[in-house]
Amino acid sequence: MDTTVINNFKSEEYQINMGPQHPATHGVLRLLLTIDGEIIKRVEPDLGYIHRSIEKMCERDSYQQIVHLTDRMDYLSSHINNEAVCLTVENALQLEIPERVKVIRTIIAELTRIASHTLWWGVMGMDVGALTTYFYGFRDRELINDIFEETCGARLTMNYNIPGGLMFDIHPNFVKRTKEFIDHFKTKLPEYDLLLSNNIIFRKRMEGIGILSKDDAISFGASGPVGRASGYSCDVRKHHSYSAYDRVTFNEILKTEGDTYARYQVRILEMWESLSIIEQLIDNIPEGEFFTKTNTVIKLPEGEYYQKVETARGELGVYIVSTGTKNPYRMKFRSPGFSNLSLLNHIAVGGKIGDLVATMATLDLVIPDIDR
Amino acid sequence: MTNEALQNLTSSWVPELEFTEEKSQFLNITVQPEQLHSLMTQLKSNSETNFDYLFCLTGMDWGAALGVVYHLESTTHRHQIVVKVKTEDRENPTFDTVCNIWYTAEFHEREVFDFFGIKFNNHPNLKRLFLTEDWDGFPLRKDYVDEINMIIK
Amino acid sequence: MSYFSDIYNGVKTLLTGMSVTGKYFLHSRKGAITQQYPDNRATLQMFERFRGEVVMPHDENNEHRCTGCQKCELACPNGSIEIIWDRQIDPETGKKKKMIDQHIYHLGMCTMCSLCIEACPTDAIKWAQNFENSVYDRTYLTRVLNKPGSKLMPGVED
Amino acid sequence: MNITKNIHEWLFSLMPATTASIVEMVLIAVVYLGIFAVAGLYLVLLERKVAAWFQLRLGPNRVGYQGLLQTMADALKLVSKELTGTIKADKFLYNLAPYFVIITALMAISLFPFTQEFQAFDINIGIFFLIAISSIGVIGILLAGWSSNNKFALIGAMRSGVQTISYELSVGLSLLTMVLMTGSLQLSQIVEVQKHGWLIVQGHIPAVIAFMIYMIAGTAETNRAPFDLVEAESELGAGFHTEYSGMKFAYFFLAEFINMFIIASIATTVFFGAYLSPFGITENIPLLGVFWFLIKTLAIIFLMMWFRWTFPRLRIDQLLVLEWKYLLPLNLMNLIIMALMVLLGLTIQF
Repeated sequence: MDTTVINNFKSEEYQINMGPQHPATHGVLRLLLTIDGEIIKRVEPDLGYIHRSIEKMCERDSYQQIVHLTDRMDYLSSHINNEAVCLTVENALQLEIPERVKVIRTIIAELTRIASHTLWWGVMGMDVGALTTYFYGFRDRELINDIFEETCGARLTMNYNIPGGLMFDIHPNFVKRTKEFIDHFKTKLPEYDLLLSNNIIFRKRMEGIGILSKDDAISFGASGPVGRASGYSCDVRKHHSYSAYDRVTFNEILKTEGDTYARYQVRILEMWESLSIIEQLIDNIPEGEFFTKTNTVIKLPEGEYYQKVETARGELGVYIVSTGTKNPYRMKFRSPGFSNLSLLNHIAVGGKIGDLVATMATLDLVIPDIDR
Repeated sequence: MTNEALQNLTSSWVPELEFTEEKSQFLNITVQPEQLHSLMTQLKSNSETNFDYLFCLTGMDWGAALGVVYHLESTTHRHQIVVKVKTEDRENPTFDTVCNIWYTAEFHEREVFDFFGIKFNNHPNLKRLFLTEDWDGFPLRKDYVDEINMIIK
Repeated sequence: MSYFSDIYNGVKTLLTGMSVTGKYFLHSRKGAITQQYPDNRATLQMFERFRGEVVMPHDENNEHRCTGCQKCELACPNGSIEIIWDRQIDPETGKKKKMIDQHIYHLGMCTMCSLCIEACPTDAIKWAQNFENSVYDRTYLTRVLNKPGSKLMPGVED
Repeated sequence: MNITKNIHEWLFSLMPATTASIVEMVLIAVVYLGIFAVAGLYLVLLERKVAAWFQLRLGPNRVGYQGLLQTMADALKLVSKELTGTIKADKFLYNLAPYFVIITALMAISLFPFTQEFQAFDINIGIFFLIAISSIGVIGILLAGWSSNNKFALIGAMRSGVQTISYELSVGLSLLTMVLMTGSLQLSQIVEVQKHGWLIVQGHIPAVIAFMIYMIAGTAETNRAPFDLVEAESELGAGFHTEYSGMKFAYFFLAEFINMFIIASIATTVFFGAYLSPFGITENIPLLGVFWFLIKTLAIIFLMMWFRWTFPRLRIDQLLVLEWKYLLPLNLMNLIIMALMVLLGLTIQF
């Protein structure tokens, strides 16, 4: 280590490596912490341990093939990632998408959101030391994964969307299973509150730490539950509606506190909203085709296309620059996790190590989403 | 604010801007590197434009030129705009940083530096983000060659 | 007095939490959500659309439906599929015709994206539901899908 | 018990008194080591089973009937594992630390009256000795954290020091509240008093409060969740024993469970009448005392496991706030109330 680094911090401070193998970093995120006793003085994320350069790989792939790469970015909202790319390509080609496809995509996207949030809830509990929540979260998530597996053939990396529609029609059991899940989950979701949300220890640990103001949230590009907990209305489903979101009524959950407990509550309440969206749509899936025929080789017209969608973590942007060939000239994914990570240093400084873990858990980071 | 009004307003601040709406769903502004920072400051601080949300910052390699594309949105007016900046200098491309205007640019600019080798003046912590410090070359440039790791179909 | 009511409310929330876990403790016998793998190997049934690995079904005459059109090879994003083909003389018509020699499938590179199966015009390949894909040597992961001596099912190309 | 008396007489008839007493001590030590090992291993299994039942799982059920031999297999694995450590560790202290923890746990266990006669060491300062011994264990943890030359371990060790010193007060004070009623620190005397009703009944409201405070502080003493800041898996990886492996790790691990057993045993002895049966139903069969003692202890251990698998972990400053702002004032107040009650003769006795 060169001397300048050593001289940079005061004598009481020391540096500690959290990660790349650490239980609280949920993957291979490395945080270089500068600590004074237990108090965090500086957090420097070090990324790239799982970088696969998906953007460069996209430049050599056809548009159908790109879709399956996006499964591997934010693997907890893989369907929504697929949808983002497909919407971009469909808008560029000005394809007319059947209503059935839009509704099915929306239902599965909301199921994905619930699956992602239940996993987050389980892991959130584990990060603050309540290990049992993990299993309760996974119990509910498994039911959604079964629905996915029956319809799409895969539990996590589904690749169910293709430009123009869906790869195949929904399974005949899909509607029945989804309704069963809704009934099941409506009895389990209040338990989440009883077990964790109202717990005095949990609330004392979560309230008033990691505060992010609204202005900072916008400036840091925070999106999803992180932004909404700071009172920043950033739901893409409301502001730039896509698929079937314009035909359902749902509330955008907004909190003004901006602390970790607000972020926690936003996600819990969002699960209720997702349930209501699914309930509105599940009985009204229109009959019809499940895809619009496209050419085998898709060539986008020359130009630039941008599409944003709301994943479970926030706003995912897909930016395609096309020169008219069968591959994109430049493909950029604006991932929500990347922006949400960049504000970690801002909100974690001054807290304790335990606060950092709780704060990081409510940012809900998925490392492949950050690294791409 | 409509695209036309935006065009009229911004061209009154900085005279030599190029505007285009072709082949894109947004109004595209191309700005000279020297005027980038002043234009961005105006776009953010002016109450009529108020672009307070930088939702995407993309490094670009157009073959001859290197550049950065900024996607901006206003959370109050809900209008969007795209600002592009280019340079022909492939050896030492440099722009002014915008991370004192939007905090999120700090990480995004580091990503662009990492993959395109574009430097940003006055950036507080400009170093490699994903790749190791001793990585040779800038992988997302079009002329990057790596015979071992890149599989060309 | 808020000092004591704080303690009271705090203890109450703790007891509520304990009642939730306690309820599951009492129902633990029938409520286990885990699976006893690999004990249940014999009865474990995957969904019909489950993507285990790509296989090429053959009928009882050792005939398959692959014409060697290479659409799956083109559709594959990872290069998991390689088709070795040549032009052979069809014994029936006497004309030279494209025929597959080997349809090679690298399971180790496959990401189960299902694009090859969507691309296949003759439904020659499909998903198998087995998932026990671990082997001791990765060369075993390279598989030849068409059985030796197999030939094209008549009537597929029409 | 007659068996012990017979062995005692037989030994003294066989050899001179000094040799006989040494042999007797060794025998007792071996018996207690056996109890220690079995209790430790089966508490681990119990914890895993209970955790599984809370978490909708089945728990270990492969090795032996319903997994009864699982922890034996684990212990065997740990014994046969290579011992690794860091190069820059302070070797002497690093190797010494696990023994501190395990020996103090072993010493404490010798005091408990499992039945009227099955008690190895009945000194007149019993409770005092227990509190003193159980706080020596923290030295082992501090040494382990400091000597392994790892920052995570050091943070864990420092937290452990803070935590034990604070909660030692509450454990001591809540036991002192009960001692007011017995008038003796000797464990056999404490049990004797409870023949007129368990102390938690005799002392009613203040005794229940003392018991609750003791359970909270006792859980903190053993460094178990929700007070497991010393290990704090999601914050410090493994805390003070990050750099330990194999048998040395097993010592820490076993000691944690033995400490839990000790805390529960103290509660049983002081609050629930040790080996005494409820309402004196089996007083004429003294051997059943072991059964009652273990039943009560296991019930309290189960309560501690229930805490662990339900609650999130506290933060270090909240841990101290809980002790110094809530438990300690309540405890002192409780002590005064109890003293007044004893003075005015308001205790319930049958």
